[in-house]
Amino acid sequence: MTQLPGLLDTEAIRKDFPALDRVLHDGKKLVYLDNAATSQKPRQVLDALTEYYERHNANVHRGVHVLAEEATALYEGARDKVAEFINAPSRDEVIFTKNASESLNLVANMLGWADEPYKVDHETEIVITEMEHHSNIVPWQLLSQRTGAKLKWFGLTDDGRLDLSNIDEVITEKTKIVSFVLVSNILGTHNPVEAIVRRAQEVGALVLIDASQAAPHMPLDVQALQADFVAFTGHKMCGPTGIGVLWGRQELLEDLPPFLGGGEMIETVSMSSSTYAPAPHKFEAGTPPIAQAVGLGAAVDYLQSIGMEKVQAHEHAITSYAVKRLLEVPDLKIIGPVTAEDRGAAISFTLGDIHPHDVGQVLDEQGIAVRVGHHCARPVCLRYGIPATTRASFYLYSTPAEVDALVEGLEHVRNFFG
Amino acid sequence: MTQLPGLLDTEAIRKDFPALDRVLHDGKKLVYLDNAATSQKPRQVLDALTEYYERHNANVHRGVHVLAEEATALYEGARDKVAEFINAPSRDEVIFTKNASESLNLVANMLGWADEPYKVDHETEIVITEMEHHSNIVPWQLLSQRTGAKLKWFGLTDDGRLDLSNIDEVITEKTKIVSFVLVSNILGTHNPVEAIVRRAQEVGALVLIDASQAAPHMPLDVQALQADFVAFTGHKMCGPTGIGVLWGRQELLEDLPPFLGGGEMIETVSMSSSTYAPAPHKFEAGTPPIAQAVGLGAAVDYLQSIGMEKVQAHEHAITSYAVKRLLEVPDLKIIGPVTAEDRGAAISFTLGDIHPHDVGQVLDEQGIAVRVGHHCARPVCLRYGIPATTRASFYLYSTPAEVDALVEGLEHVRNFFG
Amino acid sequence: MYQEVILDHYKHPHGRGLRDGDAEVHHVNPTCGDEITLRVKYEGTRIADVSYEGQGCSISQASASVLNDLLVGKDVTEAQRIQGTFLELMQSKGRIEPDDAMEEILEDAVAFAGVSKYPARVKCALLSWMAWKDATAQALGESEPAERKSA
Amino acid sequence: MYQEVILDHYKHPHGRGLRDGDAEVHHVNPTCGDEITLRVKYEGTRIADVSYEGQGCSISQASASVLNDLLVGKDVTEAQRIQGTFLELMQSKGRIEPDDAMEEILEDAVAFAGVSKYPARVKCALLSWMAWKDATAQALGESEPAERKSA
Ligand SMILES: Cc1ncc(COP(=O)(O)O)c(C=O)c1O
Ligand SMILES: Cc1ncc(COP(=O)(O)O)c(C=O)c1O
Repeated sequence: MTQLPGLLDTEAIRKDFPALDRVLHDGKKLVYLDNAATSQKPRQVLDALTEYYERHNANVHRGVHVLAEEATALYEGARDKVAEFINAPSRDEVIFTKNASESLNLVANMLGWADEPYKVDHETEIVITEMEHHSNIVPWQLLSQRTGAKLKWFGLTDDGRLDLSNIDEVITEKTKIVSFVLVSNILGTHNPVEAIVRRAQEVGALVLIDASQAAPHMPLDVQALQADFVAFTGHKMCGPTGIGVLWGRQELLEDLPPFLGGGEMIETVSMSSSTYAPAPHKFEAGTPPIAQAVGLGAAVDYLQSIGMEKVQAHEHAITSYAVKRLLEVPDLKIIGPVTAEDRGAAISFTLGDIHPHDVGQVLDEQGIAVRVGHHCARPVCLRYGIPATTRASFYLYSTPAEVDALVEGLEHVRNFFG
Repeated sequence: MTQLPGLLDTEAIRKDFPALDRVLHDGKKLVYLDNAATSQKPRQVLDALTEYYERHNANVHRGVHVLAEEATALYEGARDKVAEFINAPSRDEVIFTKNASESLNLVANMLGWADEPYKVDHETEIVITEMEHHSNIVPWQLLSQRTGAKLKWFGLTDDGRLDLSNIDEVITEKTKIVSFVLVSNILGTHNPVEAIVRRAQEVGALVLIDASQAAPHMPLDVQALQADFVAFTGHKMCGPTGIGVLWGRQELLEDLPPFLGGGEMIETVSMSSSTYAPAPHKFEAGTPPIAQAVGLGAAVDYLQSIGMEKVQAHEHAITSYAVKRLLEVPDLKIIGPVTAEDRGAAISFTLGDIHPHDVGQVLDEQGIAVRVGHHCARPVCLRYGIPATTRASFYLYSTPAEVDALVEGLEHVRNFFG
Repeated sequence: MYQEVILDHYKHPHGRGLRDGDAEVHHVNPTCGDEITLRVKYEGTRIADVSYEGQGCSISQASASVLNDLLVGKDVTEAQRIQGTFLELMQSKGRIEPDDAMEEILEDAVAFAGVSKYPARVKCALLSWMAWKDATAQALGESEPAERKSA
Repeated sequence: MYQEVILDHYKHPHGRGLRDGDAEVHHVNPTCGDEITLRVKYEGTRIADVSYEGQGCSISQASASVLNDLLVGKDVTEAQRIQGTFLELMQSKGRIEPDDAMEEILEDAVAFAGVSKYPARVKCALLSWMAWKDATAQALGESEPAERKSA
């Protein structure tokens, strides 16, 4: 078996993930390389969910009975864990949402309804990039249609990096918000935060970072990023579906208006007017995803017990190996950086004329799960003139043997359609 | 043991709910009477969650690998189950949200951004009632502040019913939307749908029904209700947290604009513009609460295996008995209807001068879980001039013995503070 | 799902290329980027030609080729019957095992039965068929307006 | 959590009723509707009176009564020390077991140690104390503006 420096003890880790034992199509063991879409869940997270529902389930806040107090302590305890995980200055800056998409929409909506100096209107501009996930494009298109603000974006270089050469024309005095992805889910590119944040600060624009593909894979320090908001999603980082996070700077969360209205987010309500609870509750209307927050807390514990530096090193090793091996496959073209430097563990590629659907399907017949399509980042496909890509994406339990299986699978695909 | 007509076999049913075995405070068995806040979950639902995560977990839609296809089939299968549960004319009318609050906010936001004839603006009116949950008040206050529309409401009679005497002045030609609760979570009142819907239809207003406290407890038929939208929440009906439902009439879902933007809700995206998928996907941005939908599907299966008529009959019997027994407690005053007719299984009351916090706490010491406070319906407390209530709420596993335990507990409270 | 017949049509598509026609449509499957441009040529109600260009996966390409084989030369009513049968098969979620009667109607197209088990691929198989239906409605609708409603 | 001492203060509150004062505040706990109107009367920096009216649970009522007992007659610096100690105890989540030194400072108020285990009730116990802090800031802030900042 291939030995690479920096690998985790995947034999031990894989025992924690029941889904990885799945056997498909008469005896083929699952090779799960669709981690950028969603990760598998360790036993520890599933146990936390079951334990919550079996023993502590109650609605949170304001309850004086034991179960309500336990549920509240568990829910708020999960917030503490997430705050620590991202090095938030205050736990009250951590808002639980349903997914990263809601987190991103939440910021767009806050700014749409905000007063000066935050207000986005027809005299202002919004900046994103051409490599955003649709969830960081459509909310801004909607905001721009509804307020008249101008939507601008950074283009891409031929090798899959952000083209920041015209940064001073893209981000201007009119810019109110710059929202960009830290690690691209389609290209794998890890973007340079500092240059963008510096320019945004120069013109007084807010910065929102979509860390959906970063939080699961590397140490994330919201203070070091110097952004104003950071969004990510639970299901890609060993957590349950149905939970996302928005971190925001406290003073902004105080100043900005609420989004969803309802129970939990209020201070006091009368028929004619209401006042709102302080953040984070101000942005958490209704019964929150209680069990899902508890599950995310358990996921964070799990990841931290391994260590995010080690997870990152492991994935870097796997990615280096995968890039090297994939480039050996004839007619295979990587869409995105062709080195493992400043890139995450999602690798998109085309394989000659063979359509990604066919690539994915034939790989599936061998038990290898990859994703095919535009990966909710269609502008990237348009930019590179391709209808779709095949994407293999790795995580802390991925092994060099799985990379080998992928490469072998691709050979089979080539023969099949050759 | 008390024998009442119409009771379910609670001995068998309670075996399905692990949390009901919980023992508190050195040996006191949990008496869970906080079902209007959230219900406990049967083993069948927990098993569906675990099975989903252990075997089928993947992101839904567009995947060509086995897990993605299984996850999609399970997620969309849950939609079929919910559609059947509420007798929806089409499965595509069932939108999954994160909770009822999001469902209600979704409608408010659709109408805020809609074109004519749906558009809510400063020349139009919104109608709610004084017994709404905050989640059906605050979204309309926000919409009214942001559009200039006038917010109006039906008041309450002294015996806890809607005062519809001035219905023709409240709902007028200017009314665009009437949103009201089917069963009140604080008063227990079951509201008369027909009169309101008839008047709304007369003036061409849309009708949104908050069925959060109805869906768990009785047969729900959205066609019979004749409303345009119906909202409810999973966690109160044996389902997981993190999932809610909005049902809406197909033509409305086609005409109305989207709310959250992102992956899954689009048809095609370019940097400058996007088109949207047909409903329900148009309203489901980002990775949906997949496991939670699967869990809700299992909850619906569970409830239907018992039969919603039977659940309703059981709760009616328990509620009749509870009303009768509670009225025997000296100084106890029921806030809401004092009969079991046209009411749900949530009973709010005051106990002399003893503050509900103290009532709840002393009951908790005996293992009895009730909720105290304004139950996210503060205008009702204001209306009846009380700071808060104690609320006992029942479900399909509640027993007459638990009612007896409550009454005994209340005697103890009276002695304690007497 | 990749029957030999399907691979054959994919590798050697029949009737590919755009030729003269009465109507042209362009259909896209937005979820995977499959595209087809398709033209129909009628002589009265008889299908004189179906020509097409497109890009996409083996299923969508092979399906267009099979369509060309099956429909060219047929009367429109007969073609609609074939289209209906193919649609039924594709929407069967793998539950229809084509019998002799169906094989008589669909010929090579029965090879797509296996595709119907894969919801993500059904749209690929139907892309050209939907385009044909649309193009036919345009072509015949213009010369015989009475038929338009049924399209 | 319902110590005998607490129940006593609840049933027989000390110093209840509104009397003459230098400043009045009205505090509400929005989550449970507990309310207090509280007045402070200073003679120099000595607390001459704390009078109050309110409605709420036994904990919030008893806590106001204990506050009256403890603070009336004290100098403001001493009172602030007591308030700080009480706050510390209430925020301890049941982790502080009051020792003799603390009991010396808090007297009857140590009975609230058990309440600190119940997050939903801590606000009740603190309601009157927060009101007092506010009223003091107003009363002394006006006559001695230099002190305002620290309030
Ligand atoms: C009548 C009513 N409407 C709306 C809600 C809000 O539901 P959720 O908290 O799940 O959003 C509730 C429950 O809290 C309710 O009882
Ligand atoms: C970069 C990026 N941003 C946002 C999202 C949206 O996350 P979710 O679908 O959980 O809302 C994803 C994943 O789908 C992503 O990869």
